[in-house]
Amino acid sequence: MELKILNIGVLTWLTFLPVLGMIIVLLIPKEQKSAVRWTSLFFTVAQVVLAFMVFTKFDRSLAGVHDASTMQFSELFNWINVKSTGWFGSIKIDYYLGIDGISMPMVFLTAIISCIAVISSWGIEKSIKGYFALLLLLDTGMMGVFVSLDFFLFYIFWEIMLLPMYFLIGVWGGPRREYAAIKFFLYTLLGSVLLLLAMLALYFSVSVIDPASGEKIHTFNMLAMMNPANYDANSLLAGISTSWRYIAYIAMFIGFAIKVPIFPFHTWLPDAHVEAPTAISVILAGVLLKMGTYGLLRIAFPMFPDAAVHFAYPLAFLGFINIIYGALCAMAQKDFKKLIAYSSVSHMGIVILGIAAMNTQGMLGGMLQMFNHGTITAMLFLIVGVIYDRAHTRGLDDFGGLMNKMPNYSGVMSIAFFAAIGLPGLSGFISEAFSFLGAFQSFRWLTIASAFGIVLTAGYMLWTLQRVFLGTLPEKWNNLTDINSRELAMLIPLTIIVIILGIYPNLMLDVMNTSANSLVDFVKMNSTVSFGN
Amino acid sequence: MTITLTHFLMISAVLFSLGLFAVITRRNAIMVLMGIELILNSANINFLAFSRYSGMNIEGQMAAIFVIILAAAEAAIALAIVLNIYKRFNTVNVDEISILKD
Amino acid sequence: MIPQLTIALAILFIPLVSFVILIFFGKRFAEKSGLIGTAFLGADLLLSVYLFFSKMFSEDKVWDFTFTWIDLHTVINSIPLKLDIGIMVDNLTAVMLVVVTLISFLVHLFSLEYMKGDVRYSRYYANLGIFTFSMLGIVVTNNYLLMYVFWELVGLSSYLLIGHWYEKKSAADAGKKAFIVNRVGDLGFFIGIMIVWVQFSTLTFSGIFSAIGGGNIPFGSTNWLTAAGLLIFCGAIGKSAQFPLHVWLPDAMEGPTPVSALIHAATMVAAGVYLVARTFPMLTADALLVIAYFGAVTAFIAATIAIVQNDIKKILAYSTVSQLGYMVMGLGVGAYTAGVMHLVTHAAFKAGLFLASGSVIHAMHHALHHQGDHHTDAQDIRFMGGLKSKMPITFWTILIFTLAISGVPFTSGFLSKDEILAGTLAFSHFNGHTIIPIIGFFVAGLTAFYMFRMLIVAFMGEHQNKERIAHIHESPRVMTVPLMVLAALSFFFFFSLNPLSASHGWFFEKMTYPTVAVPATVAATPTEEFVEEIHHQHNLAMILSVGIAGLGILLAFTTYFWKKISADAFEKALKPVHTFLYRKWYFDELYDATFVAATMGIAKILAWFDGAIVDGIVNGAGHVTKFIAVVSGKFDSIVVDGLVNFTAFTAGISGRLLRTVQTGKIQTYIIFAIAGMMALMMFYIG
Amino acid sequence: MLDTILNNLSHIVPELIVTATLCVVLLAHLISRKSSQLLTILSIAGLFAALYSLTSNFGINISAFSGMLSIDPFATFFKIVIVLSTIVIVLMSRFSDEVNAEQKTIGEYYFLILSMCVAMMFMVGSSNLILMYLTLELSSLTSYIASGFTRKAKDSSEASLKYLLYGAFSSGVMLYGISIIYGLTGTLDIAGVNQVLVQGSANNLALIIASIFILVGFGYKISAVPFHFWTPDVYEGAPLTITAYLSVASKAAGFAMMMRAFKVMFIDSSVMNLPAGTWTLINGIHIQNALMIFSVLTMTLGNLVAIWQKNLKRLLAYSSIAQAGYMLLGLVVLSNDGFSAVMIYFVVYLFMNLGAFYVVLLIANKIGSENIDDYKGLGRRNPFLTVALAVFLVSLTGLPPTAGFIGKWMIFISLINAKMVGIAVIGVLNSVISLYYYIRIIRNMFLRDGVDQTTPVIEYPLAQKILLLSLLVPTLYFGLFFNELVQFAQISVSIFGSK
Repeated sequence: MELKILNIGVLTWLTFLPVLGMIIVLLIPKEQKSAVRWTSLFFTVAQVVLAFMVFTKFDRSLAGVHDASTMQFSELFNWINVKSTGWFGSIKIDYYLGIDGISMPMVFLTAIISCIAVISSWGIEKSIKGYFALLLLLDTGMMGVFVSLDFFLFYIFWEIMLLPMYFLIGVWGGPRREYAAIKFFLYTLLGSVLLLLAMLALYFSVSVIDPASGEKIHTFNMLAMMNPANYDANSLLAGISTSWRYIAYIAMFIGFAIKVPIFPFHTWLPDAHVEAPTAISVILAGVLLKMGTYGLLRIAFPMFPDAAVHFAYPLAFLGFINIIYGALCAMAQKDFKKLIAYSSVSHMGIVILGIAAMNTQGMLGGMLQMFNHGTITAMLFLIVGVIYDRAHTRGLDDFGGLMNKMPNYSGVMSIAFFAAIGLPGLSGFISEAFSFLGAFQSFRWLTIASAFGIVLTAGYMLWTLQRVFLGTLPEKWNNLTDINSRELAMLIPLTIIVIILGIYPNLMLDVMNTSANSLVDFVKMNSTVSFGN
Repeated sequence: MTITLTHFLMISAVLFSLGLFAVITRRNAIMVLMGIELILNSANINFLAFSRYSGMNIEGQMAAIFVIILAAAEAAIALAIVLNIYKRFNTVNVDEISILKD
Repeated sequence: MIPQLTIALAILFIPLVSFVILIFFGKRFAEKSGLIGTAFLGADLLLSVYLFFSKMFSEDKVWDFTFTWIDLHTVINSIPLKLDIGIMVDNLTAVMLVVVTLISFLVHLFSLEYMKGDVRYSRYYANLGIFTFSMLGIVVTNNYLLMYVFWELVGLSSYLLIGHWYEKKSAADAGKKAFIVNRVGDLGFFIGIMIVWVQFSTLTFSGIFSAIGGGNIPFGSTNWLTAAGLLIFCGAIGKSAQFPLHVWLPDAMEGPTPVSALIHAATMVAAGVYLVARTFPMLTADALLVIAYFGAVTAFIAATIAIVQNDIKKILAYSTVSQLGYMVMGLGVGAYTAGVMHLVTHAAFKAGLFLASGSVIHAMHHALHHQGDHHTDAQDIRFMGGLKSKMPITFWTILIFTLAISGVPFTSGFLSKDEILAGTLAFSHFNGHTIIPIIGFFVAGLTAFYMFRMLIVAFMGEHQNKERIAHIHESPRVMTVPLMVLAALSFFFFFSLNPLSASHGWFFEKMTYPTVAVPATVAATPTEEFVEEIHHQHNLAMILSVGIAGLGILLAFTTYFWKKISADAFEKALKPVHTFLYRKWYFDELYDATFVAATMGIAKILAWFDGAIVDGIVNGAGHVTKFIAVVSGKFDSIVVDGLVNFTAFTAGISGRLLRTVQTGKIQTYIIFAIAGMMALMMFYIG
Repeated sequence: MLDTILNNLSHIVPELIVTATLCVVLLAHLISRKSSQLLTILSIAGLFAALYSLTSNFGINISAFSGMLSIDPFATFFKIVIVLSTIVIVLMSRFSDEVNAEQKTIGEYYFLILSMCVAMMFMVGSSNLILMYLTLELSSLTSYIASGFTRKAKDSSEASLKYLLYGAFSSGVMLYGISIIYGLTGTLDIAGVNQVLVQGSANNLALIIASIFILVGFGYKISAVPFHFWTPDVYEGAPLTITAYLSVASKAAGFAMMMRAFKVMFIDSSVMNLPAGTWTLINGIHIQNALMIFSVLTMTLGNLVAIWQKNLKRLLAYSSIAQAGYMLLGLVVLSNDGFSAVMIYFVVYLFMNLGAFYVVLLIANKIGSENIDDYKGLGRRNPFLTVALAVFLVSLTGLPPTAGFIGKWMIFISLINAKMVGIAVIGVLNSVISLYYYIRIIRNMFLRDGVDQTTPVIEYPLAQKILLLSLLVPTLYFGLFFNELVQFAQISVSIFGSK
């Protein structure tokens, strides 16, 4: 599958369009605020269009995962090539992009969420140039993570996101923004340095024949790292179920777990969400959290199948904790945004549970849940944002009876809420169902225990709904206005996605199915293979 | 008795220790510098003794000469600096010269 | 797909269309929206009646259409993994379609007047639409997946309808309670589905039953089969308000009365029973036994509570719970057809009762409103009385319904109830669980008693407030017509030409027992023997039931009409019992004190835990550092400055200590250097 | 004899050029007392000439002056680093109000800088213990004066005194060590020393003591814990330009000398069948774990104490200590790629560290303060400057896509390659800690608001902008395209042979 524009691969376009936008935004004089807004909007919309083109052209029958030949839209150029010296093998790093069923939905999601984030940032006034520039840079970082197939490249993108995020929370956030921002930064950095070490360990354990020179060289090519045959016999990560392999897997896992976030690494999330401006919360919940699970699927599982299988149950158990713990914490919150934040913890738990199951239903369910949670939580945060813009408070108990005051708003809101509850007919249901079905096949009792999350979710969601939207309207909110067209413009697309995927999930499942299957088979197959001999 | 290499080494060791002692204990900057000179010269003694007794090359003696010259240069600079210090602080007591610290 | 199924699909989707139209353009139609909804449902009713007859007069086979919704393109233990969904129409479905559409139509009709001038008139009709859609979905689907989907949708729509007047906190609460309590049941249902799916990789009824019939048992153990059956039954416990999840139904009376008629009498709550009927073939003997006991207990508890209630709708609500218990018990003991039949007959007369009560409440409201009295509870039967003369149609219809529910001969209720009781007798005959029939008959008596209590207190005797009675009028045609239709349907001849036994009527002809799929070793009594035994027990059951019902009625009259027995005296004598019953066995209090309180408590604790401990340990913000901050003012800036991390906290401290060696005294520095040298020498030389 | 000397002279042309330049500068200052501009131009010209002539030394690998001085790619690499940093420093000094205030003695200033430069250039090449000592002393002596250049200022004077005493002391100890080595081996030529040691006839105890004494000297020069104590005080007291110079150039020289000394003296080149590019020490000298302890101590202490600093100069002092710790990691590996990693790090460090100092200088020129709290709200007042500083700091932290990441990355690559995972973990965790204090500066500039919002936008001339850019661009460029850099370093290190 090939798609080029001006002889440049579409994935490159997807990834670097925002940077282009950023540069232009920086060139615009700071007086012309609307120009800045429209430019950013234009570029993100263009990104969405490209993403949609890719989505339509994407060949559902190709698996990808560990197989370079079935990676789609792939672009492969040599980037760094240090000639080998007598004592040190040459360093080759490739600019290697490509997508398969695992990354396609994420690419699509990223494009949409970024675009919506830009729309929802329309009201930003404080040093607007910087804001949009950073937002676009962040966009590039996220997109890059999802399309890069070279570990080094992946890591670069992974880290590039940190700084923009830090500033976006730290400068445009709420009262405790500094605390939240630094917390986010440190947590993620801590995770990613562990990831870095794991990456280097892999680098030295894997070597392939360099087609150019014919010599054996180390490589950062993810797909090469997945192939047991490429591991050097007596390298650090050779063998099967060795302690080094487990250590590397765990280091990697922590790196990803912090992003997801998995208990007990989740405590940065509530703060970050509460303090971040709406658009950033949307991106955080919509895309960033997915990177953790994406990393597990793209890197941790296929590269450490033995460890992945060995730690499947602990992983599932963490998922279970996330589900129940997140739901219960959410139940006790008084702050609307914090509640949604904890609900994300709970919902990401379902993803973990699903992918830990290591079978098709679970994997599919988890992957679909990644996408659905992205859209649904984005909606929820936008909804909070809408009400916050009007009332300047997020206290759940300050509200009530908005249903009459803001009918359209409440309509959208109810869809989002019931989607989050996992109501059939909305996207949340099928992904959760699949995750649970898959998990049940592998961990019977654990899944039954986790299933109580369904009830808890219904509990706190409906309770919130009642506290905010039902009942009688307090006097002070008599002047609240209903949702305006701009806000509808960002909520309606998501609503449509949620409903369509609820009725016809195949739209996404088709994309993921082949890859999910091959991932499962690949992990199962290699979990018993000794690496490097 | 005949004087052997050991004696020289002992002397130099003693000098070295005295030098260290002076550097640590003297409060007067000049005295501290003296201590440092002692250290240098103890090294010199080593050089000379070694080249003389273990009947080796003259590298040692050459080294000693260089060190002496350098010591002189160092002393010159040191005194200049101490002088400047005295201008600023009206003292050469190293303990009182501590405005830079955490 | 055969044409009849297209009709079935049409029946399914017409209400959805009405919903969509009303939700988006309802505002525009305003007053008209009611008529639109009613029109749609009328068409729906006609179609389903047509479908009903074409099914009844066609050869007895299932019309089924199945297609693959999601294909996972993979194989698990040699079965291709895909989700098949589809619709089917068999006799049960055909009957249920008519029941649902009929009741729904009548409710639409009734509401035209009853809900007139409501703030969300169009929204109300839209919700009725979506509810009917989901209910029909449950009925026509041929697999557990869609069943679950519509199951949840029914939950949603009932949430919307119960909470229709959400400005009232009690209404909002009731809606929430209904949804969540149902969710608890659905959880079990879902787990059951998971077991089935994992084992059989399919969710269509036919597929599952044939698999079980082929000796394929979940995880190779019949206990898991029983478990699966019971877990699916959990769904029924939730929806059909069986003990211990019956608590939501009485609160649900906060919804508009017609809604109660539709949801809490005829359809939604019946869904549970329908589910059990559908699942019947895969239920083992043990499962059935448990189900039977659940039904019996429910029937008993609810009946006892109903005796002492004064709110007319509460009384009806508990009688509904009790009757549902009856049906479940009937299915549990194995009297399949009887259970289903009671579901149908009960649908008619209980809907009637609710609508009638609605008409009464309507009248009371008007009267009270007219005198500007807003304190008197329009639903309390003690404030009614003597309405007979004022509202004749309502009275006579309600009388018929009451007779039907009490199981007096010549009514539909008699036929079905009688069969169930016979079933219980047969059941006890086979496995000696005599407590079941005893409860059955006792409850029959109780039912007769409290229903007539309600009737007498509300309609006969004298109305104590002259002025009010003057303002009470019979409801308009649009409300009374549905009553009359339902009253007509409460007579025996619709179900069997023999007034005393249904067993030879068309219903029993068509609604034959499904073939049991479970292995013989764990199966209940074979159908033939059982039916045979029922025939033997039939007369005994008939005599007993009539007698007991008569007793109940007599007692009611002596107590409340002739006042020979003083109810108050009893009440005083048995004060504790009375309060116990009046407070509904303290179920709500119990649950609030245990589950709700526990959950909230844990939630609060965890939230604190998360903030203080997890956050504290993992990233050390919070109290520790705050304390330090107070101790050393300097620290605060550092803490805020980003020493959020616990490691960093220690780092900060050690850094603080390390600084102190930077004294600014050159000689100290040199000493440290020498010390370092020494240390190295120690390290090497030892 | 003579022609060999003349021939050898042709290989130290760069040094000679710089020497000539400094004489010229001195004279020029005597002639015209005012034009400091002229001095700048002269020295820059001289330095560029030197840089150019250095290129002719590429690939040359001889030991000149009867083995005193070796001219090899390794030395050339570091000479380039040194000359480059000198150029930057000279330009920085041109823009520094602090320096220009000393109009009367400005000539000496450039003279000192250049003579430091010469000394260091000899340092990196010297392959004889006595020459090592002499060059080290020469560079130290000049830096003592330079750090006390602003004589009027109390702290500057104090700095120079402390520096003097500490430096003299530790070099003295080093000399004593050298004398013992001489006694043990009978030679001062490091290659010769190595040959003797390999035979293993030397007395172990004395050898250890000697090597530790020598270590003190090196430790002081590269300010490794526990010989770092002078660093913060001197860095804080000395003129900012000198601080910057010390933190980069003199550190580089120190490292180069240390690396050469250890590699040539203590590595047993007779050991066979090792993985290519890795070395083993002569048995009896377990210098490796000593270095390990040093490096861990150095980076940890540097980072932990830096967290508490309020004065930016002092903070950068500690940060440079920490950076030295990372570089020591490269030494610990005892392998070619370890060494090349250090060299790469130095190039990167040159740009990011000088860049950071430069911005601090420019800001100090305007707001006359180096206190972190005075940086609040600067982001508004001058976006470009502050963003540049942010980039440098991020690079010092070692985050992609900046050059700093590549520096650290190469270090960790060499560690992992040598399977030293534990120490690598300590390294990365340290870089996380270092984020605290680097980010604090960034936070003050962008997240906090200044005391008075009214303060005007900082304006500064184009020349300063250009210098800033020429530091900023490489910091970003090497982050993404480090091909040639790595290549160059690896070629330069391979003089130590493939073993």
